[in-house]
Amino acid sequence: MPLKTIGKFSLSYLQVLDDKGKLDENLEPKLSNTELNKLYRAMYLARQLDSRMLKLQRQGRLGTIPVCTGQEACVCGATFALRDSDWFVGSYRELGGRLMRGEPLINPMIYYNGYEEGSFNPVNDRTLPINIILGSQLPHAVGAAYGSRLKGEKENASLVFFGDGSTSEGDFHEAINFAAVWKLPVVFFCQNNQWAISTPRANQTHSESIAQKAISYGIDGIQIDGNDVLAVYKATKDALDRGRAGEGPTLIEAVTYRMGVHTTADDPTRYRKNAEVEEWSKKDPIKRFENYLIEKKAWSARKQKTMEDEIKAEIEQTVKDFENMTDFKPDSPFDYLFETETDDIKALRAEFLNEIGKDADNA
Amino acid sequence: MPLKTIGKFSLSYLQVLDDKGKLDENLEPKLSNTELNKLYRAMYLARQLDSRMLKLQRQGRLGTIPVCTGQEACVCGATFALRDSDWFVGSYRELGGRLMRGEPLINPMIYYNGYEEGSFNPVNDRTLPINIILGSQLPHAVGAAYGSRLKGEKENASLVFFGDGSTSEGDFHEAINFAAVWKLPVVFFCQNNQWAISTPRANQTHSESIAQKAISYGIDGIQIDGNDVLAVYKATKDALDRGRAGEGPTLIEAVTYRMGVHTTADDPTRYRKNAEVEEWSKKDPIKRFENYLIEKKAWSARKQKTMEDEIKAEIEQTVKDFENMTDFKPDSPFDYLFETETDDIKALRAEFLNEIGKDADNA
Amino acid sequence: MPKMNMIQAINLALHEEMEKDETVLVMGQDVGVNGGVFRATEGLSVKFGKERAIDTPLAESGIIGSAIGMAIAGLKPVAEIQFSGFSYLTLGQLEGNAARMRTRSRGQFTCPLVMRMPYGGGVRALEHHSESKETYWAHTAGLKVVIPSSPRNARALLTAAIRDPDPVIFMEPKHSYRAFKEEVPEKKETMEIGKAEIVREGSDLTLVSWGAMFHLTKKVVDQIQSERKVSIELIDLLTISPMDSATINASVRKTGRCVIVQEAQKTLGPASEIIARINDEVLMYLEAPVKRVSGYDVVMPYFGREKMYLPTMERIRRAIEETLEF
Amino acid sequence: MPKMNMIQAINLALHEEMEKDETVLVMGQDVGVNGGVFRATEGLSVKFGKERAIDTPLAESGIIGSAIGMAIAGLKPVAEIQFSGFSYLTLGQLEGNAARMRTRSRGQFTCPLVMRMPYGGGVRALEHHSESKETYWAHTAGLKVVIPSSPRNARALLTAAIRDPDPVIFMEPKHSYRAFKEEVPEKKETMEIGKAEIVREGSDLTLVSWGAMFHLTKKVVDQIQSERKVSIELIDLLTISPMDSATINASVRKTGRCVIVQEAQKTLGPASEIIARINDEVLMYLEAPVKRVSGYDVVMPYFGREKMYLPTMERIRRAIEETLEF
Ligand SMILES: Cc1ncc(C[n+]2csc(CCOP(=O)(O)OP(=O)(O)O)c2C)c(N)n1
Ligand SMILES: Cc1ncc(C[n+]2csc(CCOP(=O)(O)OP(=O)(O)O)c2C)c(N)n1
Ligand SMILES: [Mg+2]
Ligand SMILES: [Mg+2]
Repeated sequence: MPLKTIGKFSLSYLQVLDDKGKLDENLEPKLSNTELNKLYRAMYLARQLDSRMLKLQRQGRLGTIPVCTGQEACVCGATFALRDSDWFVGSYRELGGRLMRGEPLINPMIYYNGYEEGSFNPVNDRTLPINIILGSQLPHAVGAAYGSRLKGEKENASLVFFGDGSTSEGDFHEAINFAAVWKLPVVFFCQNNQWAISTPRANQTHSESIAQKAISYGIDGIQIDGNDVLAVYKATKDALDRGRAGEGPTLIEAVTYRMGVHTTADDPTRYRKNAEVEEWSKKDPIKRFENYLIEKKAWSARKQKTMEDEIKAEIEQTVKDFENMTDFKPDSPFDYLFETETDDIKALRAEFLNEIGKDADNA
Repeated sequence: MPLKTIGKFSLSYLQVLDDKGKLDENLEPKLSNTELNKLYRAMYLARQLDSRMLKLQRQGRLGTIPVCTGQEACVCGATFALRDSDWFVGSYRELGGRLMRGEPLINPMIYYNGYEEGSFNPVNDRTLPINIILGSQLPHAVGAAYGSRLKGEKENASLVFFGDGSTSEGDFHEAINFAAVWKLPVVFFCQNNQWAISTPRANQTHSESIAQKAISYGIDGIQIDGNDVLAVYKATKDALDRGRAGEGPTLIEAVTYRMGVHTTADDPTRYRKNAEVEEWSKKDPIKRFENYLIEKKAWSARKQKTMEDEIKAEIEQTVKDFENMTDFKPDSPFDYLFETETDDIKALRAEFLNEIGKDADNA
Repeated sequence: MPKMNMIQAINLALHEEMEKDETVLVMGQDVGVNGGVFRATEGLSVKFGKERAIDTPLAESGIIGSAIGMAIAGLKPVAEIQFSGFSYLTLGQLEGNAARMRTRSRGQFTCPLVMRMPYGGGVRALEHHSESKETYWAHTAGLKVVIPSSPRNARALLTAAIRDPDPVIFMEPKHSYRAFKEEVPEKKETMEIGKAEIVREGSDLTLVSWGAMFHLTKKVVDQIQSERKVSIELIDLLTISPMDSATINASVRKTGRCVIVQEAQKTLGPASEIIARINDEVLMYLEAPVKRVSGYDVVMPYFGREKMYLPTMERIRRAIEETLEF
Repeated sequence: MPKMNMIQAINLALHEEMEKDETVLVMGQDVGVNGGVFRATEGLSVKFGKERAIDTPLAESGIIGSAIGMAIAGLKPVAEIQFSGFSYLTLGQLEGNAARMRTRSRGQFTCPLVMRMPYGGGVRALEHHSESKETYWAHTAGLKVVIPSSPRNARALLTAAIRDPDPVIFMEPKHSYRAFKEEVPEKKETMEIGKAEIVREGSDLTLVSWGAMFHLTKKVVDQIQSERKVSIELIDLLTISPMDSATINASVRKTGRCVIVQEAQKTLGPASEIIARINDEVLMYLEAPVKRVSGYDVVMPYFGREKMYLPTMERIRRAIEETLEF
């Protein structure tokens, strides 16, 4: 037959724990209660820190911040599947994941107060700092995985986060194509939170799903419930395992929702209906996970209370530490331009120090 | 079922006239003998001009040229489906198509002799000039289609050509995504000639086909025999018709072969086997089409002879005209920088004219 | 005459030109329903429809690449890049196609498009939101580069940019977006692209600046002139390319002294070209080296340190004094 | 000491560094099996394997973006962009990430990568194959920009670039690839990035040039000096950024006269910065305006007209003579 079918593709959707709390036991990941509690705590911490930072921002003590509320299952669940030696490559909406990578709580405060000091992770040196050029982080994850493989660290994978909007950038395409050709263990994790500032998912791309874009590169792709942390963990873990086994990259589309503003500079009432937000609030990932844990007897009201108190204290202590910070070396941009200071930079630094020394405005 | 299938996609392959000359009459496009002859002539002319230019190049009378031999069914077949008012947007390997758009035979000679004069098509003003930044022409086709639609010329479609290699560029992705979201009548025509200079198709992307990349954008995609001009014409015509009817863009992957060098600066023996070239030479698109026409009694040895003589004469006359051309205004780059000459440019032009006036080298 | 800020003035120009010429359209991320993240395109989508106030997918090269196609097809797209820090992704399309289409096709196809974008520091924004890279565009033959400094000239120059038959990069000093209001004539107004404005005449020193720096500079000049008897000629460059060196050089010929204030990094910022052209034409009139007050050649720091890395009034003042006393 | 041309010298440096340090690799379009379209990477894939001489898919931003990731992971990728005209597609990655990674991460992550590419005119190539846009990179803080002029310094500087702990843009004057041979020491050799070379001392005029223009300039100097008694100090800039203005300015202080020859377009080409720095430091020693011989501010024409648009020996000669006689 001259008009013949030469390819068939299908796309799957994974949900382990649905929004009614119904669990599919066959798919349930085997995690100990300790592990489950740790994951739950990470999600809870992220939510609390986010809302505390939002307050700081509203009081003028932080600059513009993105808010991650509602997406905790995505970032925490996926990060939980990662090893410390793997590469964590993010954009800016992965607060919970970054904390799991050992980033001190004070870091995001420092960062959103406008200092590079907040970009340095003293605990894990395979966690790339926040990257704002959308999509541009994807090739970094690819290159890092290549680097690890070439250096003989064959087990090291990359996990890279990005939003639904970022899938429109050329770098999304180029990066996945490279990873596929090179058969690298890279998990491309799309947090499809339905919006890119004011642009709804449907205006971002005409495909029925983002997951199906995997077909374009001949790699595995899957759509998952991004508010179901068990599904997120499972899909990411499976993808990482396949990657480590030499089976190449995976594209995961986690369907979730940006519950809050895009950033504190944004006013979502201009472009989206409150009803939509309310609908999604019923699918809250933390609540859903909590119910699962309680059902499983892995969690209790008492544990919840202890954790809440601990986290509250930890955050308030961090806010205090943050407010007491003063020591930001003015000329550090000169320190980090090149490894070895050039003559030009030496002269400019001297000029700079001379200027700010003289200049009362900046003292 | 929590792990459920949410999407199914399939991919078709179109061939109307196979390499053994077997015709699928159900799929045969309804073209008159006159039309068929015209199309055949276009393919033949392209082949002849190409080989004549190759000679000129080898004699040092032209600069580097790409050679299009073997791909005549693609460019001529697809262009044949186009209306004059449609947009023709090419890269550099569409000689036959450009001639069909009314470009004088002398143009490619002028172009490959290093003059912009060869980029101007005096007959059709919806044919964009050769574009060398691979992939960058794709968004132009999208914008042009948008422009036509907004201006109320709703029937105007775009046809844009590019190679297999160019599908790796970010602009490929961005352009198709835009066209899909905007539901524009754009036909993305990939001449998959198996090679991007020395890079074989398999190293360019890990997908089984290029056509399946359409799935990524939720648009129609089809793989066709690019050496079967009837399939090319039919697929392009159908895609244009769907586009004009408001059904959005199509990605066509035409499977063909670059029979010659990449350009005259290239030595393919370094990276590909002669056996492969020989294999493909059996699928020659012109020969196949000729046999079909003869079978159909739409062509004859006599007609062939007449055409050959005519084309030969036409080409030789063009070469003569080309060799007599001398009139290249030295300062025309200043003419075409801006519509209105700026003071800066006026001064620089004067400086330039003064310099070349004084300078014996350039006189 | 209504008073308005720069964002309102830009919005006005867009309304006027879209009203006047139905081939004009705006496109970009969040420019439609949301009216742009700075509200420069507010109201256009309601008034002119989504087909002329296009919310594009998130892809800068795609935006400019398709704008080129639209321009070729006879439209006049005004593409917004959300912040200039994301515009570098469009250099391929702009250098490779927009700037060349007229030359390449010998006038058969042209690219009357505008790329608008907020640029520059001072608004406590995140990384990549504060750069001043006008050099990239000004070093690209075939592009014009315009930087307004006030509501009135923003409206007039944007109007001119939209009407210009060639591609124009229109860089908006975001620090000035809402910094002050100014009377903007009710009647449509344009200004010639490629002309600097002598805002105040003077005979002792020439001061050249543009964008948000122009205001800082003007404040310093006001201060100095209130303190001592010195006559400073204040020039607002307005167009970076083509550069109006005739105006600057005529001024320097008269004053013999010159200070240039730019936000851009020092090396190869526009001031370098201004100095080179002073050298070309009026070197022998100089009584002191031309002084540059500029950003430093470092990566623009996050906003905590940003203010120290932008020219300050103190630095401008010292540069003026040192040049006067040289 | 073997004689070799610049392509061979580049190839040698790549061989040596890949041999010495197994974290070094080359990547790009056609750099593997084909050995690069100019054969700069010839033999590397056979010797070091396809994993270290990587034929990439056709995507410049992807090449540099993944090179950044590799560099972060501890490799030293040497990425080839086939012609510099396609490198503009990488500005987003380079400005946005490579140049900033050290600053952004406070030294936790660095980008020791090299982007190599042929640039410049004179080889009768197609559109986009002849530009000289070193300014784009030199105006980007955090990048170093190196342009060799001969086989020997190409080998030494490329070696230094590969070993450099920061990103280096290495622009190869393709006109010089096979133009002449030179002795290249058997022993490994490096040169310091950021230092200009005084190729010939002189006292009457300073001549600064780089890349392919350096040879043209040198020829003119030879001619002039054979004709008349004049002493020209000839400087090969070698690094565009960081710019060695100390060497240039010391020379100008001595000679009082300066001519700069660049292929780049006039406006905001490197010569503008050289002039600005002369102005900063040694203006009062100038006895004549500094002269720029450069490309014109037009779109580089197709190769039929190209030669007229590149500096010629005649133009250089006249600039020298006018400056001497000023
Ligand atoms: C290259 C680039 N273009 C534009 C922006 C401005 N911008 C910041 S966030 C954003 C929307 C991002 O949407 P998405 O990728 O879905 O991520 P989300 O914010 O929803 O997490 C835009 C347009 C940017 N940061 N980078
Ligand atoms: C953006 C860009 N990168 C690199 C090149 C150099 N180059 C010219 S042709 C070519 C291969 C193109 O392959 P393909 O797209 O398959 O087209 P084909 O030549 O096979 O028709 C390359 C890498 C270019 N012209 N543009
Ligand atoms: Mg989103
Ligand atoms: Mg090809």
